[in-house]
Formats: sequence, structure tokens, C-alpha cells
Amino acid sequence: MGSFIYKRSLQSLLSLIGLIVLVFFLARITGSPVDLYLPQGASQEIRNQFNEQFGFNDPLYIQFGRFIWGLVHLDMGQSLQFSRPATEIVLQAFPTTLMLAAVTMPLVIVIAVVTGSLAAFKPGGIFDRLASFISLLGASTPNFWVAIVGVLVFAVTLRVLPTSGTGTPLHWVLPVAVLALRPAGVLVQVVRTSMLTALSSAYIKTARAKGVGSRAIVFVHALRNGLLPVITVASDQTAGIVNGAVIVETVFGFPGIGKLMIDSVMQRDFAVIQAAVLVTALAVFIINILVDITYAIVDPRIRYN
Amino acid sequence: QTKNSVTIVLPAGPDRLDPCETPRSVIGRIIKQNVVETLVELDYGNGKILPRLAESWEQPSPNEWVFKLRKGVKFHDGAPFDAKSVVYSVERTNDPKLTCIARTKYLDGTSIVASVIDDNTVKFTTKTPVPILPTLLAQLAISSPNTPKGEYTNKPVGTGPYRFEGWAQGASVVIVRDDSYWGAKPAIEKATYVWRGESSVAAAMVETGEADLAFSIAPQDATNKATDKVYPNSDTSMFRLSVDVPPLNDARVRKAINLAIDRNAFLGSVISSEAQLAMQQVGPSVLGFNPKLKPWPYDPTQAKKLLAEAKADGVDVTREIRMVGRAGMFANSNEFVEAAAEMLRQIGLNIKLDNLEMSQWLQVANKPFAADRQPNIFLTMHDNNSGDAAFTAFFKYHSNGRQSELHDPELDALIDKAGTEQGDKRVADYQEVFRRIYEDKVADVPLFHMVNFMRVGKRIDFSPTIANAVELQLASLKLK
Amino acid sequence: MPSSIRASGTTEMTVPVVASAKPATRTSVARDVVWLLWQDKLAFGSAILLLLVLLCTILGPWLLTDQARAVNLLARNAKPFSLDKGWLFILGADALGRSLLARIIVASQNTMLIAASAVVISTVIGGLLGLVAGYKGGWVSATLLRLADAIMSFPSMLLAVIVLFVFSPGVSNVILVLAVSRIPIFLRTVRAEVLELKERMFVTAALAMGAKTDRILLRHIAPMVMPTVINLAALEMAFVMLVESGLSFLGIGIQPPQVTWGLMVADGRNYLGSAWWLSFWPGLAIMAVTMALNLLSNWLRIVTDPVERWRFQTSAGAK
Amino acid sequence: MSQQALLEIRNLSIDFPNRTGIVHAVNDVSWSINPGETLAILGESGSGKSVSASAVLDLVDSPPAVIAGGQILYRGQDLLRASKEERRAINGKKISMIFQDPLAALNPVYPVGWQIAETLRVHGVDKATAHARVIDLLARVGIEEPERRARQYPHQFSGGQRQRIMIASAIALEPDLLIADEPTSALDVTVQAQVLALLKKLQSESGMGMVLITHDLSVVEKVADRVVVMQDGRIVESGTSQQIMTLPQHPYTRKLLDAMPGRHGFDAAQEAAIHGRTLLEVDNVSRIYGIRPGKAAEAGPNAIRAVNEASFVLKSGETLGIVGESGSGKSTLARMLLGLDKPTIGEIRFDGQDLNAMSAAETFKVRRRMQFVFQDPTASLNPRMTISQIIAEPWAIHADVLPRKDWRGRVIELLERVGLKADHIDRYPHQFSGGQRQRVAIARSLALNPEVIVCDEAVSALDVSIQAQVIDLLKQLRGELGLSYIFIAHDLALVRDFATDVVVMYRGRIVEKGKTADVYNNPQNDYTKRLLSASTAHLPTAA
Ligand SMILES: Nc1ncnc2c1ncn2[C@@H]1O[C@H](COP(=O)(O)OP(=O)(O)OP(=O)(O)O)[C@@H](O)[C@H]1O
Ligand SMILES: Nc1ncnc2c1ncn2[C@@H]1O[C@H](COP(=O)(O)OP(=O)(O)OP(=O)(O)O)[C@@H](O)[C@H]1O
Ligand SMILES: [Mg+2]
Ligand SMILES: [Mg+2]
Repeated sequence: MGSFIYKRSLQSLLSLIGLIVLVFFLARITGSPVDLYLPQGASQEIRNQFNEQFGFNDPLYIQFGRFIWGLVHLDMGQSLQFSRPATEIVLQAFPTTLMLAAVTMPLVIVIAVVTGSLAAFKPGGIFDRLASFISLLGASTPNFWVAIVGVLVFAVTLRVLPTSGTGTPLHWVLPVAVLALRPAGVLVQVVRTSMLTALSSAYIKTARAKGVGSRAIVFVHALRNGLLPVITVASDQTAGIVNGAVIVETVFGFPGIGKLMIDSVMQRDFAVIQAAVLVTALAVFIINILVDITYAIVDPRIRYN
Repeated sequence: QTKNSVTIVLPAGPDRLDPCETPRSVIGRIIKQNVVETLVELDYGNGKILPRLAESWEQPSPNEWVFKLRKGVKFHDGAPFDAKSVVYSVERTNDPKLTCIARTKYLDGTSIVASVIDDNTVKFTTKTPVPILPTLLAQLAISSPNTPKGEYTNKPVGTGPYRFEGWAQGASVVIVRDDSYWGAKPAIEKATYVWRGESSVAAAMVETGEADLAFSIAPQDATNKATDKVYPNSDTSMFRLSVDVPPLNDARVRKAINLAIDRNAFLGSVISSEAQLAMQQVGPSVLGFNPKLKPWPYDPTQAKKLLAEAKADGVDVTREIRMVGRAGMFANSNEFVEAAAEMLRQIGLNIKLDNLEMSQWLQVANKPFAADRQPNIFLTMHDNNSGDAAFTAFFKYHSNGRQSELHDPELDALIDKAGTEQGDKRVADYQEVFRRIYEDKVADVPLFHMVNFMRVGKRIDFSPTIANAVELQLASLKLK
Repeated sequence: MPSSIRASGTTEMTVPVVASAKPATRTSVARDVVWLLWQDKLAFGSAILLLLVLLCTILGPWLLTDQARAVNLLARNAKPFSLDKGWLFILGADALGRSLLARIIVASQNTMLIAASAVVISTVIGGLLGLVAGYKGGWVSATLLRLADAIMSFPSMLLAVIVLFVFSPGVSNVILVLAVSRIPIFLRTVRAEVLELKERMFVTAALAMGAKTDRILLRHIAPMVMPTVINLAALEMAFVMLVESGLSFLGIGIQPPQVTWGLMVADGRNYLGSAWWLSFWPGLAIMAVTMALNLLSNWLRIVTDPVERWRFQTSAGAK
Repeated sequence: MSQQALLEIRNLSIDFPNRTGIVHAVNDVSWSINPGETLAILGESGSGKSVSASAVLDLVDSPPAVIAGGQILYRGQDLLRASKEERRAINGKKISMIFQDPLAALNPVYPVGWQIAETLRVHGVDKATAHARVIDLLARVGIEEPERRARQYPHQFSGGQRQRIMIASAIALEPDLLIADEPTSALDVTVQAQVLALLKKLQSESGMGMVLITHDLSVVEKVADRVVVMQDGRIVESGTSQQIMTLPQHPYTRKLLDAMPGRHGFDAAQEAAIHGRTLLEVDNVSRIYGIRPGKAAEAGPNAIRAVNEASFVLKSGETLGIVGESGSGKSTLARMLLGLDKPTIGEIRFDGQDLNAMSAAETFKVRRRMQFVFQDPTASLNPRMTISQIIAEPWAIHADVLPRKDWRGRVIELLERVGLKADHIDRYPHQFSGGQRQRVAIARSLALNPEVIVCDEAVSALDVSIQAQVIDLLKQLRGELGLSYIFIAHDLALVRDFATDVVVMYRGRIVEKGKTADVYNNPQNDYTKRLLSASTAHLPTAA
């Protein structure tokens, strides 16, 4: 196991570097930031000064060299927008998104596993129909729409929740619900499908012959066999939570990394984009290593040598 | 929430809180005249200059201005407000290491130098005569001499009625009343600024009492007459036409476009009914505004006729014309351009619509223009909240202006001249500039002087004005 | 009444042959599919709905483009369920007074084009790479997976924003971005299944018969992963429509006068407080298509699985 | 009490409704069993034995199956009327079952020890007791190192070992009634004897009734008190074991008994047929599990030497029987012969060429000449392919063998040769009984007219009459085409009938090899002697 993690981390490091290089160039071909940071009527002289100061005058390979040199010294550069180190900005925003994900995903997984399994137990039954309908509803409603309707209904009309912002646990209810909606919807479907397959296997008959109760058949025997695709999709949804976070953070005014990322692209704040991608990528790589380890734990036939 | 504190919802959060950036509304609305003050204050309603930290001023020679400072004022950190601190602020603002907008937009090209005459007297020297120097100084916030030079600060220290308390990145900024303030003690003790991009959420926050004031909400969210108040935001929207590129180089085509857009139909639907039809780039409160210009009627028949005439003269009126908008330029701006494009298609023009993002939009907005560009109908929104047409005329219409499509030597001369005048002559010259552009050249398609809606909570007694486009003096808020 | 047939071993066993498996002519296959669909009423309804949408995508823009574009500011946000302005306004009008019904029909083309192309591209590429990554292992797998990780760690919104800033936000670029950013999920899902499937005895058997890798992957393993993939693809259709909508929310999606359901929802959200129908109908369209695709994919999963197919083929299955 | 039967099945009928008709899998079947008694169900493959037995434990899936009528009375209580809860309490505790297909029947993701303990735990035994009991049970069914192996997963066990794990799980709670579906088909005779003795002992201790579904007549002879014979979903004959074995009435029963292997002498003609060249050479081959590839030297305590320094030669026309203890490495050896696994040490040569040093193209050619039938028929058929697709697959792979238009005809021909019908051609594997599936696998192996067929327990799931039919077919092909076989089997009588040469394996090693007659008549090795003496086959003296 140790050597597997070591090897994986090494590979991940390589692709992380590749990713960062890609982001560096991609970001830069979206255009120069100079006009965004200066008044529209700013003179050529001032514009030159700006470019000079931030090194945008230099050829791209020199800028790249500088970036790599900084990276080696763990310096991701200064944010143009905030005039502070990009790393600092990103690390301030990241915990909020991480918290959102850490609250949302376990919730989603528990809901999905329970609902999906129960639905698969009696395919075509009332519960199955209802669960499928609701989960598909969740999977196909735009989250910004839900967010705004949520605010209008729960905060404005019913007055049971605050509209937006952070602070009390109540403030987290709507954002988490909005964020959970799609992953939960998708996962319920995935759990249901793979449970159907697992439940039709021969070993389920054995368990029934042993007198194992239906709950244990579903949650002990079938679930673990049906878990591989569920883990895969769940990890994808976890990584994708940043997408939902963009919307949720925008609507609810959460100071997270999702909105920060989009804003910094809009603002051509290259250092922040790079730092943000690095941080999310790191998170995703860690998730994926954990996922692979989970595969092997869940299914003993999969071993990494 | 305690009784004397308020929460204010802004449409966007600040990226830094440096005093030298106060002309930017994301920053100015929080700290300008609240935390940091200026020597003089602009009365946005009529362009008059009022004393603030300076008690009086005079212009001993064309290139010199002398300002007498208020006595006994202290910065929040205890440093005395005196001539030295003013000089320090000017030097800091002029530091080329910072892109302070006070310098890059207002002081650039003036080579302004401040010097101490005595503790309470400062002299400003400029290279060339700057008749509107007090107007410029209304944009320059004075900050404590302990503010570091050569780098931005996020902890503004000024002389204002409020002290900067804290900034939670991405979440909120808090300022609290400073009881040692030199002037009258405002009613509000503490203000918390938060920001929400979604207008409906911002409006909801005030409705539910989570906030007391939402700075700008979309017209369709302004559904409550009692709380939703309209104010001109000093923005003027306009389609700029690429007058050099066929078929827009033909005045008849440009006239046809002006005639084909049913501006009145937009009012009360996509655009607030409180917005004013515009005939020029600056609003009525700006020095140089020409009140005599008449709006274009909506006359598609006439427009079609003009196009037919042009066509008969060999102008290719069916060439694809690119209409460029910008997502979120103003509330419903996407809908606006869609409808406008449709109106132009109605008279037979071939319009392709592009909604660009800020940076791309700037690329099209600014010179150098692409050599092989398509004919452009380019949506712009210009805000002149400095009260003087100088900040508009040159930049938008002079041959050397960065966003000017025109190169008319007579107009250039007129603009140059107006810039050096003072008083009524200055007003008259600028009015002539705008008339010439509008009537003679038909250089663009003026649209509206825009308004914003502010939702003011029930606890607060406040009516917004054009000043609130860039600042919100908490002192003017009254609790009911 | 179905005839009774006796089960037996060697000697006299006469078991009915499943009709669909006969060396079939084209019409009988079609009839069979319809018959199988009819057995699952929900799937049947879904198929009808999708056919309808298909019809809209083909004919809609051709018939209704003008009506979908005609601005009438007087009919701004006209209420639904009123025939005063003609049947086209039965669903109400949008903020520029355009018929919502006409717009939804016209928008179906771009919406489906974007969603289907993006999903098909990512399914095919992701699926094939996943097969290879799962089956081959070693450095091939490692490379593919780390590439997938890299794409995955680039939030699709961010990728979309960057790419659409560099290139123009036209239909094909939107498709490209969405397709690329969805490849990893298919790759990883397929790979995970393949890891287990390749250990199955029938794969070993095929190997021992001399089957080449392509045959093993395409004939033996792919059909086993298909249900999962189809199911996922149906869900991804919804996701792609929603991301596209999200891009419009951020102001960088499809550009008018092009229109998609996602764009309509995004535009309509400004009026949620005052005119719910603007975003509701296109949202409903997205939902209905998602629902239909998923019901159909569930049906397909059962039909393609011989062990499950009895549900539609026996008289008992109807119970 | 004593006059009340432990379990009585009355007029049971089970149908599989199909789109075009109904398959009557079980038709008006009645039998009963008393405590302490052993009832053997004999019958043709596909005659409804497994389905009727599954019904007792509520394991027929309905739908698709429909229980069309009848009663299943457990101590007078009609199980078909009992609630799910009541049946659950009976399942595993009062009545338990050993399944025909032990690989599929074990959950792949849980350790085997856990799975055995589960039976105990769901019926209220605490964890520690259960664990101790599991270890004890594993030891009793002959699994060595039970502590360690209890922690291993099903895929790490050989076919026979899995079957024994199933047995351990089924007898864990000492049920009233044990239904054993082919419980010993994958066991070698010594282990088989051990297991049967264990079951007998349980019976005498606790009065357990046992329903034994089997093809192995020698087992029936040895343990059954009464026998019912099934054909076509019906009972065609029933009586005491003695009656049936000596005085069969029904023609089918008679056919069965006639087909019982080992009743004929060694076939002299077989030996005469061998004049071939060397086809396969196994040269000092070892396969060690649990070490890193290429690190044979560092084999630690956890390394399993599944095959240990094995060597033998196969000539064309020869049939090499491999017999031996369950878990002695026979399947592993077969896998290596087919190139599916690589020897850790040693070399396997086909036609003089090292299998593992061949180019892809050469391997491809060899694969056409060497076919196989695996131990586990269910798993080796792709569940999504029809029978015709499965059998035609070799032609799809080796494109030049047969033009596509002839496939269907040839498939039907092959099906008929292995005793299946043309009607079956478009069915899917799950629609067959265990024995039928095995025949499909055999048909497939014949498709390419290979030179060697490696048969791993190829006929153990077949009833003796079909078995005889298949063996006859194989013999016929051997005669006609000079085919060679590697024939792995537990049924010593069958090997004796069919093989020209025998290799005996014990704990991964080849302990004895030679001509069949020599080995059978004059065994040298201790293990071989034990094996032969444990064999219940009646061995007449050589002709
Ligand atoms: N799902 C199904 N659909 C249709 N027919 C089926 C299905 N399952 C089983 N059968 C048929 O039911 C009959 C009885 O099968 P069963 O498994 O009981 O045979 P068996 O006597 O146990 O045979 P074997 O000795 O080969 O295991 C067979 O003819 C089989 O083809
Ligand atoms: N993947 C594995 N990991 C560890 N041990 C294994 C693995 N596969 C097989 N073994 C062990 O190797 C030994 C030989 O197994 P093999 O399947 O060759 O036995 P066999 O002779 O075919 O037995 P049977 O007659 O019961 O089928 C067994 O002890 C088995 O437990
Ligand atoms: Mg059976
Ligand atoms: Mg074996």
C-alpha cells in the first residue's frame, strides 16, 4: 500500500506540474489584464508603466521562467486584484469551499446510498418510482434557479432561513441543499442501477438461504458489490462541487474558491488562477488516490502491485 | 443587530481598500467621506465644489493653487492632519509603483506637486494651467502619513467620521463611528458592508431585514414603492458607431439606426421608466451638458427610406454589422441589445450580436482598432461623476482620444479650447462640442441616462441621489 | 393464451425461441422494439416525448424562428394560459415579449445539439479510454488516469470560462469544452468496472480462444459496462444542459439570437419574483427530457440484459 | 412425531412463463424425507432438480418463475403459505442448502470465514463463538490452516475448496434438513469420502435429514436411503436405494445405471491408437502465489506453491488424466498450459516452442490448436451472448476456419453432438441448467477442431448418461482426428475409462505418473494408494 501511494503521488506530481504549465499558458492567451486595471482613458505611458511593473512586457518564456522560479520557492506570485500573495488569497477562500464540500458530500452519499438501495430492492415499486422521480428532478434542475427560488420561498416568504451570508449554521442550510441537489440526484440513480445488478447475483441467493434479513442483504451483501461505480461517480461529484460552488457562492455570498476562480479569470488575475487551480487539483488528486485505495478495500479482487 | 448599526448590500465586493482608489465605486462607496475624506467635496447635483478638509482655496497664478486646511483635525491613528500629511498623500498617490486610479484617471498629465507653506497651508503647482484642479482634488482622499508608501494598504486610516474596523475577505467590511471626529456626529454607529451579485437576493435581504440598504437592484426587483428608490447613477448608455467603416461611414445609415431604435418602448420595460433619454455622453449634472438637443423620434419608415437612398447610392447596406454588448453592463443589458438588434433587423440591416466579457469588450472599445474590423455598433456606458465634461469629450471624441472613432480637426480644436476655459465659456464650448457630435456628425446613438434602484429598509430614512453612484456618506442616513 | 411447452433435458426439450433473436428482418426488429417499449408504459411515454423533441429540433427552427425572435415590448412578461395573443403565447411571453412556446421549440435544436454531441463525444472517448485503461493497466492506464485527473481537477466551469474567453462562445466551442470536461467521469467509471470484469472467467475463456484485445474489449467487456454507461450518459445529458445554463448565468454561454433552454432559464431567473414562467417552462423542458432519457435508459438496461429481459417478455412480468 | 415427515413436497409445479409459452420446469413433483434419512435425487441434467430444491428455501425468483401449485410441508407447516419472516427464520437454521455453483454462490468481497460466521450470527450466535466455530468447521471440511484461510477471499480458493466452504456454511447450525445440490462434484475422492463421512456423522448425531442432488451414482449407492429419479420435470421412479440400484424399473434409470463409468475394462484400443509425436512438454514448472513477479527466491511464509516442480509430456492422440487432491494445483496447471498464467519457474513447450517466449502471432496460432473446457461452466460463458454466438465465437476469432454463412448449421451440429437441441441456439446461458451449460462449453471447445483440449472437470456437472455420451464423443474424436486431451477429473472411474495416461498430484507436486492401467493396478505412491482405496468405484480386474 505504501509503495502504491508513493508511486501514485509521484505520478500525480508530474501531472500536477503539467496542469499548472497548461494553466499558465491558457490563462495568458485569454488576454492582457492591463486595460482591466487601469481607467479606460489611461495614457499609454501609464499603461507601459503597468506592464513594466508586472512583467507583462517580457516575452512569454521569460514570464514562464519567472513563474517556475517562483514556484520552486513556493511563491505563486502577487494577485493583481488584491495586491497580496495569491497563495494567501486562495488559502483564505479554500476552507469555505472545503467546508461546503465536507458538509455536502457525506450528506449526499448517505442519502443516495440509502434511497438508491431501497429503491433497487423493489424495482418498480412506489418507493422506487418516487425516489427516481425526485432524484431526477434534483439532477435536472439548474442550481442557481433552485438557489434563488429557495431564497424567495424560505427566506422571503416563509422567513425560516436567512437569505444569504455566513455565520450561523442556519446560513448553511440553503447553500448545502442547493449544492447537494444534483450530486444526490445523480448518485441515487447510480446506486440504484448498480444495486440492481448486485441484487441479481447468485450470492444473494446464498444469503437468503442462510436466512439473512433483507436489510442485511441490501446493505451488507449487495451494497459492497455495487459500490465501485458509486465511488467513482461520488468522487467525480466531489471534484465537481467546485462548479456548483461557483453558483452557490455567487448567490449566497460565500467567500469560497469557486467564485474566486471565476472572478480571477474575469479579472485576468493570473497568479490567483494558477494558485486556485493548484489547490483544487491537489484536492482532486488526493480524492482520487483515496478512491483508488477505497476500490481495493471494497473489492479484494482489485489489488495494486 | 443593534439599533444604531446598519448593514449595506453592495453589488460587488472590494478587492482592496486603499484611499487612493476611492474614485472606484466598489471602494468609494465604503470608505469615501466615511473613513477617508478629501480636501474638497463635489456637490454632484450641480457640479459645485464645497470645502471639506480644506476651508478655502485660491489660485494665485494659473499654475498655482493654495489651500487653507481645517485645524485641529486628527487621523484615526492619532497623527495630526496638516500640510505635511496632505503632501504625503499626494506623493503616495503619484507613486508610479501604484496604479492608483486617483492618479491614472484624474491627476495624470497634470504633474501636480504639493508643497508645505505652513502647517495649515498647502500649495499645489501644476506644469500647465489646470482650471478644474479643485474638481480633481475632490477625488483625492487624504490618508494618514503612517500609510505605507509604494504598496497598497487594506487598512485605510483617514480623518472621517468612521474608523475602519475589519475586512473578512470575500464576506464583509466593517466600519465603526469614530467619536473624535471633527464634524457633526452621525447617527449610525456601525456599518457592515456585504455584497451579493444577485439583485433578487440583495433585494430580499432588505425585505427580510437582514440588511438595511441594497445599493442597486434590477428594475424588476424594485417592486415596492415604499422602499425602492430610484436615483440617477451618472451613467449614460450609448451605441458607438464605427464611422469609418462602410456602411456606417454613410451618415444616412447612421441616421437610420437612430430612427429605428424605439427608445421610449424600452423605458418602463427593459430599462427603468425613470431613466432619461440621452442626446449626449454626459448627464444634466455635468458641466457642459447641452439641454437644447432634441431626441430622435422613432420612425422606422423614415429609416428604411434613408437606407434605400443610401443603397441607391451604392452603399452596401446589407453588409453584416456587428453589434457588441457586454454581459451585465447594466441590469437587463442583454435583453436590451437583443431587442435593439431586432429593431435594426426590422429596417433591413444585417445585425450579428456579440455579448462580450469585460476584457474582450475593452479590446474592441479601445484603440488601436483592428484594421480589418467589421462595422460596429458598440454598446458603451460612460460614467462621468467628476462633474466636468473634460473627462468625457477628449477621451470619447478627440482624434487622440483612446475610445474615439472621430477624427475631425475642427472638433479637436474645439475640445482642446474648451479644456482651457473656465466658467460660462467652458460650458458654452462643451455644449457646442456635444451639439456638433449629435447633430452634425451623427457619430453615435445616444440611448439613456441611466438610473439605479436602491432599496432602503424601513428603519432608515434616506433618499438616494446621484452622489450615491460613487459614495454613500453614512452621515446622511437617518434612523427612523 | 400462451401455449404450454414442456421443459426437459436432452431428449424432447422444445423451448420457444425468443423472437427478437431470430435471423430477423428489419421490420420485425422495429416491431419488436415497439412491442418491448409498450411493455413499459413509462418508457413508451418517454420515447414518444423524445420523438416529439426530436421533431422540434428538426422542424422547430425552420417553422418558428421568426416568431421566436419577434420582439414586442408591449407583451413583455405576458402571463401564460391566455389565448388573447394567439396560441403561441399559451406559455406566456418573455421579457422582450417573445413567445415562450416558440422559443422553447426553436431552442430545442441548439440545446439537444449541444447536450447530445457533448455527451456522445465524451461517452465514446471516455468509454474507449476507460476500457483501455482498465484492461491494460501499467503505464498506459497510469497516463490516461493522470490525464483524467488533470481534467477533473480543472472545474468544468473554469475550463469553460477560459476556453470561451479565448475562442468565441459559439455552439461548437461550448460542445467541445463540455465534452472534454466530461471525459474523466466516463473514463473512470468504465475503468472501475473493467477492473472487475476482466477477471471474469468468460473473458479468460475468450483470451484462451485467442481473442485479440479489441474483441475482448468490444464484444465481451463493453456490453457489460454498457448499462452503467448509458445510465450515466442519460444523467450527463442533464448535467451538460445545466452547465451550459450555468455558463449563461455567468454571461458567457450561447449568444443571442441563438437560444438554448439553459440560456432561457438563466435569463428568466431575473424575473423569478415577478414572472416565474420565464424560467419555469424551459426548466420543465430540461427536466422532462432528463426524465425521459433516464426512464428510457432504465428500460434499455433491462432489455439488453438477457437475465432481466423476462420482465418484458413473460406474462408474469406484467404483474 | 416419527410418522410426520421432516419435509414433504406435494404435487409441486413450477413454471417459467415465456413470451411465447410456458416452460414447465417442475411438474407435479412429490417426495418426502424423514429425520435422519438421506434422500437422493437423481436425474437428467435440466430435469428440475435444482429448481425444485430451491423452492424449499424460497429461492426461485418469482417472477420470472411461477409456483403453479403444490405444497411444501416442513414438519407439517406449508412453507409456501409462510410469511417471509417465518421462512427467514427457517432458512439457514432449520433447512440449509449447498449450491451447485460454489464460485458464484460466495460473495466475492467478503472473507470466507466471515461468510460462514454470518449464518451463525443471523441466527443469534455471538461473534466470538461464531469465530471459533468457523475455524472448527473449516478444519472439519478439510481446509488446512483454517485460521489463516478464513481471512481469505473466495477467489483465492480452488473449486473444491470453495465447495467445502459452502458445505461448512450450510452445516454450521446443524440444521434439521440439508439440501445438497451436487455437494461433492468438485471434490477428489479422498476429500469426498471425508466430507460424506462428516455429513453422515452429523446425521447420526442430530438426526439431520439430507436431500442429496447428485449425478454420482457411487455416492448415491454409498449414502442414500431412498432415491427419486427425475426426468423432464417429473418423477419417473422412486424407491429405496437398494431397489433402484439393483432393480431399476424405468428405462431412464436403467440407462443411467448402464452408463455408470468404471464398469468396463481398460480399453486396449486406446493404447494402440497412440503413436504420436510430442505435443506438450511441461518442464519443471512451478507457480508460486503471493510473491512479486520474478522474485521466486524470496518466497516468504505467505507464498503458496500452487504447482511445484511439475514435469510431464503429452503426445498426440494421448489422453492424460490429471487426478489429485482438491487444491493440489490442477486448475493452476491447466491455466498455465493455456497460457493464461505464467509459470513462476520452468517452461511449457508446445510443439517444441516455449509458450511464454512466443510472439503474439505464434501464440494466436497455438490457441487455435489448443482448446479448453473450464471447471466452472456458468462463469465461462458470457451472459450476454446467445448460445449460437458463444459457440461461433472461435470462428469469429479465427476468421479463416469457417465462412459465416455456415456458422449456424455447424453450431446446430455441435449442439446435437453434445446432446443439446437446435432449439437452444438462441437461448442465453442463464436459461440452462448447470449440466446444459457445461455441454455448451464443450461444444465450443470442439468448434475449431483443435489438437489438444484441456478439460478441467469438464463433465463433473453432467449426469452419468450424458457424461457417457460426451465421453463417447470425445473418444470418437480422438479416434477420428487423433485429438489429445488433458483431462482433469475427480472421478477416478471416469479417468480410468477415458485416460491413456495418468498424473497424480498432491499438494502441488506430481507424485506419480504412468499408463492408466499401471497406475490403477499398481500404485506406488502412498497418496495414490489412499486415493484409489477411497474410490468407491467398483474396479473389476483388468481385461
Ligand atoms: N430463467 C429460466 N428461464 C427459462 N427456463 C429456465 C430458467 N431457469 C431454469 N430453466 C429451465 O428449468 C429446467 C430445470 O432446471 P434445473 O436447474 O432445475 O435443472 P437441474 O435438474 O438442476 O439440472 P443440472 O443437473 O444440470 O443442474 C431446465 O430445463 C432449465 O432450462
Ligand atoms: N489468486 C490466488 N491467490 C492465492 N492462492 C491461490 C490463488 N488461486 C489459487 N490459489 C491456491 O492455489 C492452490 C491450487 O489451486 P487450484 O485451483 O489449482 O486447485 P485444483 O487442484 O484445481 O483444486 P480443485 O480440484 O479443488 O479445483 C489452492 O490451494 C488455492 O487456494
Ligand atoms: Mg442443477
Ligand atoms: Mg480446480
